[in-house]
Amino acid sequence: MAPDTILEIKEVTRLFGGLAALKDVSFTVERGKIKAMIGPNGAGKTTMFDVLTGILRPTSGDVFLKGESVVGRRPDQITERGMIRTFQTVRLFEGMTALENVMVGCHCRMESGFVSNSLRLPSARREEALLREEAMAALKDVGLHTRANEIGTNLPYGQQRLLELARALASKPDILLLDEPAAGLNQYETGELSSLLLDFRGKGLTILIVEHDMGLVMQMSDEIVVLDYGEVIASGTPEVVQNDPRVIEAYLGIEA
Amino acid sequence: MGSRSLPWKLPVLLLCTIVAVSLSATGCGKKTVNPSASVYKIGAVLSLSGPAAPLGQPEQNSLLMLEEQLNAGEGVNGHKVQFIIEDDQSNPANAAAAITKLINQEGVSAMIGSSSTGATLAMVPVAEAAKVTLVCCAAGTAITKPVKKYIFRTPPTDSMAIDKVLAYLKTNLKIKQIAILHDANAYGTGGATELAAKAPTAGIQVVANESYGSTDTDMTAQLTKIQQTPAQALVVWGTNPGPASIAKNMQQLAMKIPFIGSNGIANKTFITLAGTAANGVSFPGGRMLIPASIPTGTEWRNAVDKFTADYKAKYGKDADTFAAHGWDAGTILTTAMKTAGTDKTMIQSTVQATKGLVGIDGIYNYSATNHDGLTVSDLMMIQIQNGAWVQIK
Amino acid sequence: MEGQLTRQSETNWRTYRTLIIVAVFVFLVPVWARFIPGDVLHMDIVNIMVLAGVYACAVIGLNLLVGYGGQISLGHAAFFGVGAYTTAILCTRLHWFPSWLGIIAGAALAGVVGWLVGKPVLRLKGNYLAMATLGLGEIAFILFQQVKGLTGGTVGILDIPPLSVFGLKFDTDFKLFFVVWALVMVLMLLSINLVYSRVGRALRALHSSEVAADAMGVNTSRYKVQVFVLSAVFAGLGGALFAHFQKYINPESFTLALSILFITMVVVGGMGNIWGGLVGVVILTFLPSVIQALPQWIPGLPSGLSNFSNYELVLYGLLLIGFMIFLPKGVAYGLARAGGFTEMRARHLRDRIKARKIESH
Amino acid sequence: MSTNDSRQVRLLWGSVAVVAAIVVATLIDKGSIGLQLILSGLTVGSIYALVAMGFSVIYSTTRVINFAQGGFSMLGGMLMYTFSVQAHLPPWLGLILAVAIVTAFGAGFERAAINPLKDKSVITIIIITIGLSIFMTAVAKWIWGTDPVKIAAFTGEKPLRFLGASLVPQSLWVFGFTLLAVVLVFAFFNRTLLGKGMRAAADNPDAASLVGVSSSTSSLVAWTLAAGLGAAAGVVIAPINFAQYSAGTTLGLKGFSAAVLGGLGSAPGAVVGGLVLGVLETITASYLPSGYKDAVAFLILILVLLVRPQGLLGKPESVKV
Repeated sequence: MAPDTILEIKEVTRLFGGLAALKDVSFTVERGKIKAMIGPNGAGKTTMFDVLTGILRPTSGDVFLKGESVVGRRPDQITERGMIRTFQTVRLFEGMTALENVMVGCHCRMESGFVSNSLRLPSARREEALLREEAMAALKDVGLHTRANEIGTNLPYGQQRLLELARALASKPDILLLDEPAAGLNQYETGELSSLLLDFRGKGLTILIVEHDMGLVMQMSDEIVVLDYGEVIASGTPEVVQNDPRVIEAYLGIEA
Repeated sequence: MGSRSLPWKLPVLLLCTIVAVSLSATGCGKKTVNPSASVYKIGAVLSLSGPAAPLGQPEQNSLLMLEEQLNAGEGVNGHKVQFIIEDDQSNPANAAAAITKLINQEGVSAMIGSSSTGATLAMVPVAEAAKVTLVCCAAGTAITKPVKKYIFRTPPTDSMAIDKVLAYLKTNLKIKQIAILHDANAYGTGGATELAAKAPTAGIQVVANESYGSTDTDMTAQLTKIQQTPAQALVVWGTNPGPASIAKNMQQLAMKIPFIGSNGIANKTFITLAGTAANGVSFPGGRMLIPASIPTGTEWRNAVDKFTADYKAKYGKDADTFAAHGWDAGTILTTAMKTAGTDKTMIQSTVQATKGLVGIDGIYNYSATNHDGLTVSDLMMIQIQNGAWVQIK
Repeated sequence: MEGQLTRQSETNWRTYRTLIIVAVFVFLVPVWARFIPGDVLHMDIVNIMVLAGVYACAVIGLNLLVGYGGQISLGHAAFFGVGAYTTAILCTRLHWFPSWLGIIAGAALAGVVGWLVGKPVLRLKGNYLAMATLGLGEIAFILFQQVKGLTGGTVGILDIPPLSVFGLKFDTDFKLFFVVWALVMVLMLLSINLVYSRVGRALRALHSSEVAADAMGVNTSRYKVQVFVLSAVFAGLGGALFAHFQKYINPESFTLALSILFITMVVVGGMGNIWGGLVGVVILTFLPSVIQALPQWIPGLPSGLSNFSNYELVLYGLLLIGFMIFLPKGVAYGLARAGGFTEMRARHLRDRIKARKIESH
Repeated sequence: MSTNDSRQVRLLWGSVAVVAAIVVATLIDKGSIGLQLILSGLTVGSIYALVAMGFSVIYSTTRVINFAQGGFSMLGGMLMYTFSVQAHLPPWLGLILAVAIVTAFGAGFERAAINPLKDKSVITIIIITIGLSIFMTAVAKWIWGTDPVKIAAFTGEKPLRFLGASLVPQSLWVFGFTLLAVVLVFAFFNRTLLGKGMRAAADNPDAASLVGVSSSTSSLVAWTLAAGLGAAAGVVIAPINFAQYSAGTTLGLKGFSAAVLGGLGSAPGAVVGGLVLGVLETITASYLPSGYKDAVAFLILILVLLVRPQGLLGKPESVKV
């Protein structure tokens, strides 16, 4: 595989009681690129995310993250290895402030446990302070630092989306999986989001994004892979994909 | 997160609890009338709820009856008598808490209770530490063995009942091999263990020793096991309703070997529950169950007749042995206080010196080495014959 | 930004301050208890407080498990019992064995048992986890009864020596009271630290959404087991103290009823509220005595009613239901809100006075 | 749905096969005594099954556990005693009255305590229902005292014998009633509009409005049904295990175990769970020291859950995400 490949999906198949949500899907994601995965509803996009992040086990096939297989690893282990996701529906932690939510994001990069924390050993305190700073930094990145102490679930929807983004970024991932980040955002917020994502890419972050907002997809992504009925029907640059007859037929066609 | 918003307020909240308590306290400070020093206070911790409630309820009844009768007369040396009764819900921890409270808070001069062995054993350390005489209504051997200075007992011990049963098996039935089926609770296990230990001395071999849960309703599994043994008789150690179920199961399985119960079924409830299956069942019981078994004209007989009559009149049901335990415990202490007053050490020594005190369960004699009061002769074997109790001579 | 950071740590600090206030308040119990006429309260407060403290150990841990970890347990009486039996057996069989060491051993063994059963059982969720833990509790109870050689069967273990630390004997309720509650305060301190730490956040996260917590790199299965073990250790600690306090134990003290009492204390006090455990313990240990004293405060109540067993449990049951209907988030939460209200009023008043002063100038 | 039903049926037969295997093994090993054990086990088991069904009725519609379910049976039994023994009413009338009263009580409680609840979390309701069972026990003790009471068997006590084993006639009544109950409950939830609606509403609260059954209604119906079922069960089993104020706790515990073992929320599951539990108890009691029989029963229950976390016939509990 090419040296600058960060994520490689190899003939991944996932069956649900007989019917296949994914049929030997294969594609790769290049480091520092924004790749979009599109397709009509039920095409298997979210299933793919679940497979990638270890929530589901592929029936067959393999997934390589930075060259090593992550199939069979627990979700938290995969996150530790530098791949983190957001969810289609916002999943902030109830009763936690925005800051605390993001601090959970940093979780996997610290190791203080029950003992050191319950005794507040210096090591734990140092870690806590560090954690707080980095979390604040992450909030600043998405411009939510002024609301650090508000309960996350009380924020307006758009900001909840951003908070989720910040929480994911706080884990300092190599690759970020976004599941319809623009869903429910208005024009302005969507614009903000895309510019945010673009300059994260500028900082060398790789992004695999599932999105229905074609405008956003076409304008942001370097590459696109199109799924339909669990199969890859096309992939390549936005231009290529846009003009692919099968895509138009299967997807854009329907849209129009 | 509540915890974040909480800081200042916990004191507020704890205060509320306390204030509530203390307010009500002062509130009722007005209500409760003269805590006159001249009242003789005796504490009682009984199992008024929970599994042992069938024991505790009648014990409480007769204590209340005794209090009424004493205070109707001249009380004890002109002092009114008050039994302060607590429920331990058949739970040892509650029993310990209750006796502590009665001694430290109510300032009782002596204690009665509890109904079950476990709860009583939990009270023992407290009574010993506070040097308060405790007369218990539980039959477990462990309570007075070894003898503890301040702990006395009214009911016949399990070992007395067991001796009675063994004697019956040996001399009346001439049986060599028995099976034991006991309740898994303290009463049943204690009895079964001791029975198994003593049987060989009577030349009897225990060929099966099974148990059942207090709330089980079908013991056919254990019984079929026993059916396959050469057991010539079945000894069941437990309290209602278990033994009744066993009797019915035996009828169902057409098991013909004799059913010998414990003093735990020395009550009419067993007959009601087991119905026809109760016939032929025999068990050790206090003589008060069949007043006729006590020679007429004797002080004891008169006491029993009066007690059973009064009890029936007051509560509308027959007095069982537990009612007798309660009554006797109360009598022993109040009698002792006639001479000892409220002096705790005096009460202990007086109770220990009790000789020939006529109770309902029997004639009580205590000594420094014997805190059990009764003897095997206060028990008899009873057989159920078409729904009625008959003494086995 | 600075401001926000300080505000965060301030919350912490205020919690500690509250803990100190509570501690002072509790340790003064023997003092203010004197001012309540004994024939009125009908309880030996110090004695009951020892029992309450012993239960508190278990309940604080259970609150971490249920309230923060979101994992239910209906079997914690088992760990309480393991702690009690461990120290009781050690101290009665080996007379040289120091009771304080027995208590540590009890807590440790409870922890080990917690780990052994927690690892498999915590894969279950919701009502199924409730059932499994309940079953474990029942199994433990039966073992306490049946392993006669070790536990003394249904008769139990008598003559357990009082707690003594390096010759210092804590043989009276009064002395024991301070030991137990000092320990309770330590446990409270530990759990406060924990809740406001990385671990606490991880637990709350997995309580709120296991999938999301997983995705954020929280090893949920490990955290579940760890907090379960922690709660088992706390319960074992309480149980061990219980044994030395009662000086006698038998299986009847560790039934399902106790497990249910523990969980009820957590819920009535306030799940996931750091003070919930304590509040629940205080309320539910004092409630029966208060209910019991009620009749003499109500004039003209039929004497039949004043018989404890006849109405106490009726009222107790109704109160449980009432608490859940009117304070589903727990009394601690409810009173916190009430307290918050009064505090707000107070601040308002202060400002008004300030304002006046300024005017007067 | 249909796939789910077929799956349930498949599993039903699977677990039936397992039980059958145990039964056969015991029969071969112990002959007529084995048969006796099985019969006793089935009797005890169907008692558990009856109580378990009450649990699954409420669970399948409201996803909560009613720890007072055993209490309903206790009340049923005690009321039967009052009507048929104390008031000398004919048994059938006593049964109707007892069931009617308890049903009314159940419905009333749902309106009074469950319906107004804002936070209907599992744990809150567990505590509420524990409160209810404490309350019912205390009231029952107040009214009927502490002694267990006897209720005459419906059709005499003369044991029926065959193949060297025997059975009390009342057992047949229990079997019959269990069968009747499971058929009715299953039919209600799978054939009637209301029942289907209630289940749909439980699976997806948003669907409630679509199927036209508000969650409030279905909760009321479920509690009423469960109370009535529990009471009837209590009446039918009373002649076998004497009615007593404290009987609710044990019945509830066993019923809960059976319901979970069979799979919460499935009426056939409740029956399978009950029967399996009952047979297991009697068989272990006969092979092992009987003191351990309950421990063994719970152990097996836990092991089953570890293998099948949703019980024998249950649907996986929806994971909170």
